[in-house]
Amino acid sequence: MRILGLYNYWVFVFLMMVGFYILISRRNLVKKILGLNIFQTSVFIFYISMGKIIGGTAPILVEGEGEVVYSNPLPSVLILTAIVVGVSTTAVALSLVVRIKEAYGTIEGDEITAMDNEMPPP
Amino acid sequence: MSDQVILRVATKIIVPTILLYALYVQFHGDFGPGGGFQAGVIFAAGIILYSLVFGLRRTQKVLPSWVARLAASTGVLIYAGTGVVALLKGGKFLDYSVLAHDPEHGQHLGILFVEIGVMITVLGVMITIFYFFAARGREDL
Amino acid sequence: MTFVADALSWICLLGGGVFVVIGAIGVIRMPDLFTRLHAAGITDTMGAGFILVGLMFQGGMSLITAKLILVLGFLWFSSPVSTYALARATLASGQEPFWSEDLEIPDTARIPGMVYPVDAMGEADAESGEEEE
Amino acid sequence: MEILVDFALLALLAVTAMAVVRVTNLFAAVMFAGIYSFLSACLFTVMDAVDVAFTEAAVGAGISTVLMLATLALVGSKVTTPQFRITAMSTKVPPRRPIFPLFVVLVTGGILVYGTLDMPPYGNPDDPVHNHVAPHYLEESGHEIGVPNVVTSVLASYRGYDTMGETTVVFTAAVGVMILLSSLRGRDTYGQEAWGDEKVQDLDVGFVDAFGEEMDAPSPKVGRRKKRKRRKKGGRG
Amino acid sequence: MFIAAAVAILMAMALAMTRALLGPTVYDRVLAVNMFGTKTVLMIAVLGFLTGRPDFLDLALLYALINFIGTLAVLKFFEYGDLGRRVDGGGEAS
Repeated sequence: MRILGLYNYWVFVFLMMVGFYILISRRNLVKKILGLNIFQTSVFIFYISMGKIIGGTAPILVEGEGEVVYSNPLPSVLILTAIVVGVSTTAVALSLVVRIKEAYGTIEGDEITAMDNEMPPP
Repeated sequence: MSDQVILRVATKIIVPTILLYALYVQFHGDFGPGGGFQAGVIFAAGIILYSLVFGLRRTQKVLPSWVARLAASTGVLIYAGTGVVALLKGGKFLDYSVLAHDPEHGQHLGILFVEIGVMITVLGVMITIFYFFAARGREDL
Repeated sequence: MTFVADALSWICLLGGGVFVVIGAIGVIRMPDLFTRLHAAGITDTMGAGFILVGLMFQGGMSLITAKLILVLGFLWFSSPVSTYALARATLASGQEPFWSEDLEIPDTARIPGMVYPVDAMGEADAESGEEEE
Repeated sequence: MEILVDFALLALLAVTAMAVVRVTNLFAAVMFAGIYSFLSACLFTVMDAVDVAFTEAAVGAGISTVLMLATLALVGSKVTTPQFRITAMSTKVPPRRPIFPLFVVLVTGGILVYGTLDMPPYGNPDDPVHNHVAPHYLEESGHEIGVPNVVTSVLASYRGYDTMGETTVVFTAAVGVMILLSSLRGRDTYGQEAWGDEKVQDLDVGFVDAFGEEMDAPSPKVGRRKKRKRRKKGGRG
Repeated sequence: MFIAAAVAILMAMALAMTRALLGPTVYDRVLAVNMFGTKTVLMIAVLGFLTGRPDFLDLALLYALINFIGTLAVLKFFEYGDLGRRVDGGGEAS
């Protein structure tokens, strides 16, 4: 039971590391942004799984019933805003990618570095 | 002239439903899941669907780019303005209890205004972002 | 009364589950995209229909059932449209349906302004894919 | 019962994440990101965070995919992986081995897993998280705020200042996108080259600063177009 | 009863994911994602009953309305290579 109780956190670590791996090993900038999104969602899952109580229900009050256990509303509040903020910051990152493509003609990180090192274009 | 009749008719039916549903989510957010953030995103999604099928130019006749930009800033203004009104009425910044005679009514009123502000900002921001991405690289806009 | 509702709901949910799985197996096993679309259709109609009707029996006469009916209505409205759009885009991209050599497309079934890969020898690309000026 | 669904969804989520790593076509990666969003919305529903699931559903299905596709339409969807790139440039850049990132990731992941061993098990009501401020919100908001949805009351009232900050961040993001994408230069040159064209000929053309002014000397054609664009814009707004 | 339906939907999700992984053409992947969306609607509806709070069907309703957008954007991206244009055969008439 102890092992099963930590399963959520382990999957969170796995997802986070997958996102991290994409971020540091892939050179395509859009792919990096996708990796960043996976990383971000793994953090969301971590927060939400901390707030869950087994046997609890969603934190929307029910009238007229006796003792109802509610899950923690606080992680929901934090993550709710974080998702919308996340998509808008992703949009900023994507617009940076668009500008980089227009300026350099490529979105591969190493080619951009090579151009910055003043190598002759092919 | 145009052969995508099915898509256009389907869009004409489903876009008003999405917009109406966004308003439902906005005003039902006190009693069920929902609220300003979700409603804004859903509203923007409806507009985006319209512009996917009917093109940016026709969408910008309905909702010009400057309206979206204005909405993005107006929402923040409404949010902060609610706080300032609470301040002027003798409470603390964003303390809604002083907005009405009854603290609970004041809270209701404050949450209503704040959520409306959030919705307007989010929909303005999302539509603006979509307009800028879709119009990039096009001559005829 | 609750027993009858429960029994009906069991039947509907199990039937819906079976249809959903059958559709998914079809999507894996079918040979090309058009037949896969056909297989995916069964999850949208029969699978979703049975499962949502089964849930309606549990919901009773309430707002829940009304919402379920709305969900079903929108699902049945939008999924054929997206299936149509997908099939059309695939056809425009030049993918031929399975065994299309043996078929002839009648004039009534043709979309005007569209070049069909079956009878077009050289130009497989539809006109709509080109840049407008 | 719910915990089984939770486990299955998490397993599917892990498979999707691996698929995003493996896939070489950017478009397919975006499709998997869509599936990832669907799965995480289901997972949030299982974990009782309905509002979060709602937001994830709206954002993931309505906005995120469309934005990604709009970007791909502008930058092209082919990934040139190092082993397939036979340009003059790639011979000079030695291909980086994926061993080192893998090593870094494994070490960091190992440390994080070691850290989770001290975490309280999933779903335990005695966790420290549930015993500080959350009980207050759950018990008091019914008569302090009078709104059944505790998430809304915490979001808008108890932590209204925080939410105002978040709204401002969203607004600032829109301002950032406007500054980055409203320059007219890119729009002009872009119309002439087909997407997917790999030519790097406009490298020496200057950057455009935040307000659309050319910092380097623009080519006369670009300047003329810009003027026309401005006039058009003035007439419309 | 609900868990049986949930398990069936999960199996179908896994199969749709397999199709997305295999998918020889992009259109197969789009089909898989579209199907995944339908499965998500059903899954959320069943989960509402499974967790005992079936008034959260708003979420399923939202997905039923919005799934359309993703598929349409993808198809427009492939047919026209551009998201700002009007969907029809000819040029921009309006």
